[in-house]
Amino acid sequence: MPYQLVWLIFLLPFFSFAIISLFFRPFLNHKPKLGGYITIASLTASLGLSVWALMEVMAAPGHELPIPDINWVIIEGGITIHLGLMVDSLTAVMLIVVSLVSLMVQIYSQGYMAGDPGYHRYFAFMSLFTGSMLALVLADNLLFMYVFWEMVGLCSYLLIGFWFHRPAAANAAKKAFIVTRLGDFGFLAAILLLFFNTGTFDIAELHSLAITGALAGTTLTWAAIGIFSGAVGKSAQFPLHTWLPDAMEGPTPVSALIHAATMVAAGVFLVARCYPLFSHSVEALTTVAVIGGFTAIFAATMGLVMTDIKRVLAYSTISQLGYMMLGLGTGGIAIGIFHLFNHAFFKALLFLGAGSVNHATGTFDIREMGGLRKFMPWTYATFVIASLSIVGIWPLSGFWSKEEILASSLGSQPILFYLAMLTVFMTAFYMFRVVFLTFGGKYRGGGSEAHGKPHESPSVMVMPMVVLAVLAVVSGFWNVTGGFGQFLGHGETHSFAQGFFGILTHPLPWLSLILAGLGILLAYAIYSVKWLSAERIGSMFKPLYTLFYRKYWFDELYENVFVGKALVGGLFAGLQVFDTYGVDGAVNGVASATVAGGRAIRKAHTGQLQLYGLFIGIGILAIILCLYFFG
Amino acid sequence: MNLELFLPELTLAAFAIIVILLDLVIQRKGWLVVVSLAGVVVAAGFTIIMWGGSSQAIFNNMLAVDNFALFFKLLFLAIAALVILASVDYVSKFTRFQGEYHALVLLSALGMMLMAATAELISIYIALELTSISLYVLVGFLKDPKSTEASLKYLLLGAVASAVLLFGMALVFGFTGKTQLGEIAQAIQALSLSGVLASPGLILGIVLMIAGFGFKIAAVPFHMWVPDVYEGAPTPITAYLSVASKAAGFAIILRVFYSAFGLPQWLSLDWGMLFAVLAAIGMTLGNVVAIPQTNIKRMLGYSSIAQAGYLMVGLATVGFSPAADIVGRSSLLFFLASYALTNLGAFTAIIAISNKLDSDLIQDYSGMGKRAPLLALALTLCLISLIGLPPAAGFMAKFYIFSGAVQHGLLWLVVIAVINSVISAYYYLRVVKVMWLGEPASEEKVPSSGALRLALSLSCLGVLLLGIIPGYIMKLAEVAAKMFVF
Amino acid sequence: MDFNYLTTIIFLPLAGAIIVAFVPNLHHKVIKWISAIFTFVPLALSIYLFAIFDRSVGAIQFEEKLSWIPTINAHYHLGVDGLSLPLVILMTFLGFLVVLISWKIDLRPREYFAWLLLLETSILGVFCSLDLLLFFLFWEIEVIPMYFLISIWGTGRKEYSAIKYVVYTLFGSAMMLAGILSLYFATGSLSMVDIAQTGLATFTAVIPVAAIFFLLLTGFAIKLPVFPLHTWLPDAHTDAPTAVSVVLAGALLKMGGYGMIRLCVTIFPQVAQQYAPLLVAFAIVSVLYGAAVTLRQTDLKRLIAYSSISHMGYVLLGIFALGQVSLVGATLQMFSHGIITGLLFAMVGLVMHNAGERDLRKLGGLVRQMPIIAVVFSIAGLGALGLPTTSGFAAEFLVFVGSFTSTVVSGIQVYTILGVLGIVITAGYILWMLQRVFYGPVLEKFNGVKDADILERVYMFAFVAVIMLVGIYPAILTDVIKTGIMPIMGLLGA
Amino acid sequence: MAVGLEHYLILSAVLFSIGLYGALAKRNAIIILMCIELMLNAVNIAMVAFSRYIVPLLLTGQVFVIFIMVVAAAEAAVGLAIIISIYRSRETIDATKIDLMKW
Amino acid sequence: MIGLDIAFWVLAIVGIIAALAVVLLSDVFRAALSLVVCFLAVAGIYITLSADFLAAVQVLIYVGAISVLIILAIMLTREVQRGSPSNRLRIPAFLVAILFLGGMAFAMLNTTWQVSVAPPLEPTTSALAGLLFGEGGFILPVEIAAILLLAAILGAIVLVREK
Repeated sequence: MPYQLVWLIFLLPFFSFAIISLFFRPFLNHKPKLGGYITIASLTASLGLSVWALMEVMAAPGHELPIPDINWVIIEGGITIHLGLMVDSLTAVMLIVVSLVSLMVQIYSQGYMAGDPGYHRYFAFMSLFTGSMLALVLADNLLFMYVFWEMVGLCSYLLIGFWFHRPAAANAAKKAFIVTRLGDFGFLAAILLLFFNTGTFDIAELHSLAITGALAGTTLTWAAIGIFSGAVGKSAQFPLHTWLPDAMEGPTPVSALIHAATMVAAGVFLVARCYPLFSHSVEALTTVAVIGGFTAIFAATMGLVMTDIKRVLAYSTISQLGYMMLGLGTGGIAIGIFHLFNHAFFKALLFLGAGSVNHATGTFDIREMGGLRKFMPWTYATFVIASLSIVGIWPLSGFWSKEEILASSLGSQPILFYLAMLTVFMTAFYMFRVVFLTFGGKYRGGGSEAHGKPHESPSVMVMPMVVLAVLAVVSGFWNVTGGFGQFLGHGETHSFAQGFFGILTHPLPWLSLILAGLGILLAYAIYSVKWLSAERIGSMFKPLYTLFYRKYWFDELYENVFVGKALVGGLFAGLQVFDTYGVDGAVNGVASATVAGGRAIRKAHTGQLQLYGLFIGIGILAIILCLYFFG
Repeated sequence: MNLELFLPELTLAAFAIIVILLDLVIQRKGWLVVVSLAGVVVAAGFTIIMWGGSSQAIFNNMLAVDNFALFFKLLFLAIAALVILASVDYVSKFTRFQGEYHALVLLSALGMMLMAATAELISIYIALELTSISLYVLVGFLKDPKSTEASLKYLLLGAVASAVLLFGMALVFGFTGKTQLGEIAQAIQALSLSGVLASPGLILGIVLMIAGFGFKIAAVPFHMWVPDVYEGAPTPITAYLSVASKAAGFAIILRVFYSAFGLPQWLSLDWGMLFAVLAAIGMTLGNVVAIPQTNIKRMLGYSSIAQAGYLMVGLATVGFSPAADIVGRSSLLFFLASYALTNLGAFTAIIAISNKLDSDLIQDYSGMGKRAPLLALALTLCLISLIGLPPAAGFMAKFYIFSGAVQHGLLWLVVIAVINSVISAYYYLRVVKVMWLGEPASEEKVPSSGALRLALSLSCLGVLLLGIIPGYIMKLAEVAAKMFVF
Repeated sequence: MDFNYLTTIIFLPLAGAIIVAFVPNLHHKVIKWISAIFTFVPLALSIYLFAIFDRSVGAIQFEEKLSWIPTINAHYHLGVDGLSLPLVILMTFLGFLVVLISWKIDLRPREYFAWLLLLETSILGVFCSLDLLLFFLFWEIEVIPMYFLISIWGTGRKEYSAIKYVVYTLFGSAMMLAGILSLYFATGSLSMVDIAQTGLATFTAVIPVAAIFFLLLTGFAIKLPVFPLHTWLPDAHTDAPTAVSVVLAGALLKMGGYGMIRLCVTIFPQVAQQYAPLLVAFAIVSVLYGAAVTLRQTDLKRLIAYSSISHMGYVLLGIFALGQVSLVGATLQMFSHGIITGLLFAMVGLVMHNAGERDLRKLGGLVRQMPIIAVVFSIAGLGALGLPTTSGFAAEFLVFVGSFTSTVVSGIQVYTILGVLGIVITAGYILWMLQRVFYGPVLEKFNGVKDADILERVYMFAFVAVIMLVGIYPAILTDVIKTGIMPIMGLLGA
Repeated sequence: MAVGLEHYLILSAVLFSIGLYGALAKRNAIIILMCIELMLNAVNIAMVAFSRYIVPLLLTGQVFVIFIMVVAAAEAAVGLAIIISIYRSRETIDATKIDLMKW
Repeated sequence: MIGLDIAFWVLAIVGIIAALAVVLLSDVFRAALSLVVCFLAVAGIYITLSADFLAAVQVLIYVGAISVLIILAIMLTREVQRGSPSNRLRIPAFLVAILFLGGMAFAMLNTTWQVSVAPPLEPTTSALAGLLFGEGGFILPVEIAAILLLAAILGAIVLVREK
């Protein structure tokens, strides 16, 4: 098959979007499932093509497919922008992740969104998102990456605000867009800076310039940090992390796809995509590692105390993304992306599980659930698998990638390593806190009386969860042999058995496994068997609890103090007053002064003809005097 | 002596007398209008025949028959014709003196024609007084309190101004021993003066003449009579005053200052500067004070003070430019022509509207856009022209006159002038606003006679033509500006 | 070229205006149809011109030249190049659509459409004139219809706003007139082409060349508008009827940017280079200040109006970065802003008309009642905040790239980055506005509110189509624009 | 010192100024008119003096004066007619009270 | 020439006093009479300037016509008793007049007039007649003056007669 078919990978979902948005509303609203089928069909095709592309890339020399460009804008002597695709190993992996998770989520949504009045809108947006996300990973230059970077942001905005009649959703959507845009500002600045210094947007060219040293020094550092700021916004890293928990206002499959598996991981992908720029600047790489490491533990602390299942998962996502950044910052592309790869499956699964739970109970508050193990065994099983995976229990997928990150951070950033280890413990604790509260114990009533008894979700929802659960178990095996690392450009391979069991011969995995185990144990102690009272511990660490629960007051700081009071309420209000009374006041002042002048001079026309005569006389005298003195 | 060159003036004088005599014998006074118009047309015919010929002077070099004079004669005749047409409604309300009215209009037109042509101080003075006295009477023609008051103010101040003018003429005459403009110029150059203080007598004479003529053209600070007289005078006469009398003043100033005081250079720079300053003050003052006016005639009075300011930009340009450069003069002529059409159009519309309303208050014009859309449209066009916006004549006139000023280093004056145009938009548009936005006080239509409509359409047509294809009239003005006898 | 395309395009609306104004006893419907026809034909013709425009050369095309006023060497000289053609299309496009937008006008339709058509003629004239006097004439004519349109068919303090607009604009054109006159006497010519070609070096100006430059610039800056000369704009926009806001934001403001490129940059390349740092600084102040003040607005129309100040700041930035790409970007931004903000105003108009409310504090939840309007409004808003695949992104990005890489102004990178910061604030106010209008709980009082009807959908679709077309494939315009910019770059010595 | 041109000119200036003062400061319209006549006479003196001393053989100044007299008479006639007309309608000729139109 | 000098001084002083009387007297009638005296003094001045014809015309027109006209008007308007008060502008008017006088005197005394030493032409009557009506003379102003008088007569009639 010709390589041009790669275009179809992202164009198909766009077609799906176009078809649904143009033809399905408002004409065919009585066929609600059709929109979903179209989406799923297009995604299936995309997935097939992605798999094909992966195969081709694996077979291709240098793991890269040549694809012809299309001219977009050419201004001779100024700027030349091509529209092109880049299909290398990184892209191929991402394609698989995105199309696979997306497909699963869409199938799941068939059940989850059934009956929602915005059904078609939902699938249209989801198609648009998937297309954009696929295009984002395919783009061969920074500008196009930025284009789709913004597009996925838009879809995120639209889907967070999907239930726009809820003010919280609308606010969260707006917040997500603006906060990420703040990061994009740095990204765009970096693009400009790079273009200014190299005259190109092409990623491959930038790579080679960075590698040959033509692009170096502060320029490179600043460009890398700028790009990273885009990643920070998109991947909800500290300090731009505040939007992601709020983004949980969107439908849960959206959270699974966009705010767990794919879009938020785009930041990680971006850094990986531009990795040569980072790797040739120590400062940039360190920044990535430090921010990632710090975010990992920082988010985990907040995850400890949240009572909304989706929020816990959101903080866990932030934390895991921090891990990925840490991996990129200390190890390399393969390490970070490998975690991304695994994380996509188990985190999507967790969210789908949360959605399933919500479907059953009508609430997201874990304090109102409990005992669901009996009602929804499939959900329970898959959720636990995913939880174990994220916690990093051998031999589930999370274990493999997390170990690599821990190992590489120990090698280069010991302090971050300790933080990461601590995070492992916290992760285990909060994940199993959720598990025990949700599925263990007795059912505590759910969201509303009307919802009735909890029940297992329909098979259309369960099936994707099962698929993802399988993946959450096995996806890590790819790199047990070192195959993933080699595919992405470094490391050597070894036999599966050597990797699978060999790792247990090192002390580090044991350390992390023990910490994880301790975390699970503590959660078991508090929430399952109640050896320890959650309340007592809470009051013991009251200040800390409050600090975590109030999210370190970052929302307040940003929204109320910084944006609300300082900017909008302070500076902008001041400017507004200045505009009204200063600038416009001056304009109106000149006008009224003229009118007042007219009224004043008018008084001289008293109707007294001799006064008029006097003016003639005075005028003549004035002229004579002027001529005498100036003439 | 070549008396046929005097034919336009003779015709007009003859028709004036015919009109008076006719008034005594006929009952249908409408014929007076026809006869007056016939006189104007015949005179204009003679004038046109003479156009383009070589410049000559008759009456012992006292009367110039050059294109400059002919241009103004045509202008005055056109104005007179339009005023006569516009007066029809007004005059028909008089029971007596209709003949006298038309005769005086013709006589004053005659005076103005002579003003534009005379090239000798005595004749200038007499011509000026002929115009003035006719106008004094016309202003007081209504004999109601306002009209007579206006007339008295005009007369007393006019007389003081002409006394001042005479004193100036006396000094100039005393200094040079001549009264003929060309000879005065020669005498001044022969004396080869070196500066203001070398000849204070001459300078004082010039200053006093500026004051005397300045009164005619409503230059600040000799302008105070303008609003009062404009308000009190019969509206057609206000129109007449505002365009014809002013144009005549400019004609005479141009001729006197260009011919007699054009050289030496420092002298022309001096009076050029003087006009420039007067222009700046005049337009600012006129525009600013026009803003709070409530009577439309009075407002247009102030507006005409401001317009005189713009016109004086042209005079200043003449002072600043070398003698061979005609742009100052020709732009002045073009401005006068377009200003005349514009103001006549505006006043004609006002006559029609005020006739119905019996009021000159701007607020009473409310809703005219509904009651008399075409009248209101015409008035709007004229006001737009007065602001100096395209596609009306005022735009081209300003462009032309300012272009001359910029050419001769008067950019500062042009900047003041253009800012003044902006100020003027404010009060002109207020009238527009009242007409189109206000609610009409009644639904009654506003009637107007055919003559009036004719005058209005002619003016508006002229305004548009001069605004869109001004080339031809500009060419005329250029030719006129070039052909000076002295 | 036998057929006088440009004359036809410019004066057809005028002909329509005259017919509408003076033919007695026309029914309302007939007036609207006449207006539609007399604006559609220019649109079709201008698209035809666009199609046959020779993209391989950077020259004036479809030129028409007649002697007009020999005395002052003025010509009736029309022509378009890559710079003006997009703006001509913009105006004919908006011109036709505003007739559709105005379809529901019932108050004095005869006058309304006459003025609207006259307005189109004047703006088209500005973009096509190659003679300074002709240019200025069209420039000035525009004031009159605007005055009437705002003061009669406007809302709120319409008379105040109208007169403020007029006086402010006239002040600007007064400065411009002084500049044009000085230019005329520095060169003895009124032809933009000739003056640009010969340059000013060989002439002695009556005043310093820089002074002429600033006189002209003041006029354009008021129109654009540039801080601190902008306060007429919010008032005029807020109180103008919808269609007029569309034209005002869509095409009128572009006269300022067009004038800057066509006169200030082309004729005074050296002066422009000398003062570019100052003007770029002003551009950034406009961007940030405009955006900041926008965020404080509670009136829907006023908000959009203020956003124009911010967006036109990018045009100024692009122009005085004086780079090839930045100038192309500035021109594209003019076009793009014209369409996007035009659509925004049209949508605001629909919201106001249908919901009867434009106070953001009192609106909400309208997406249920007017989903189509909400979608289109959102697309326009996203275009305004520079979202990729809309024309706003392509334009702003070219401005940024062009400015950032410009070599004329030292330190322009910092300015550009500050300008980029503006898009964050833009996102803030656009999303806030959309949220306040459409999202949130459904309000009782808007229960009976209607969505767009067929006619409205037609013009919305046209707007959206153009926004997306240019956004996805900007080369359709940049290929033309660059032929207009290249000669200017030659003059700039780059 | 023999009487010369300057003496006449000064006399003329003095009379002119007196006339000017009167024209500006008197209330009675007829007096104002009289003062204007005074000013014209002052001008006449200057004219004749110039005529006598500058161009003694040409008499131009004297011709001028004749015309000024004619105009003065005409002006006086019209002026007085107006004054009488005003007096008829308002019973006063006080110039300060003739101020219907102002501002 | 002593005789003429004395005559000038006497006439000048008389003229000025009469003029002042016109301005200062409060009785209108007396003011008018003072004006007549002033006119006569001016006529005398003309004689000292060898303008005999003018002197005669002065007496005829001013004393004979204008003064009579004025006195008639005074009678008609019956404002004699109320007198001739000054308005509130007398101080500024006075200042303007004085400054005016100063300016004119300065100008007149500082100018070098091209004084001719030739003796004046006498008698002037026939010479003036030639100038006014003869070939190469001032026929144009004469003609205009005729029309001017016509206009003035018309005007006076229009204004004075009842509506």
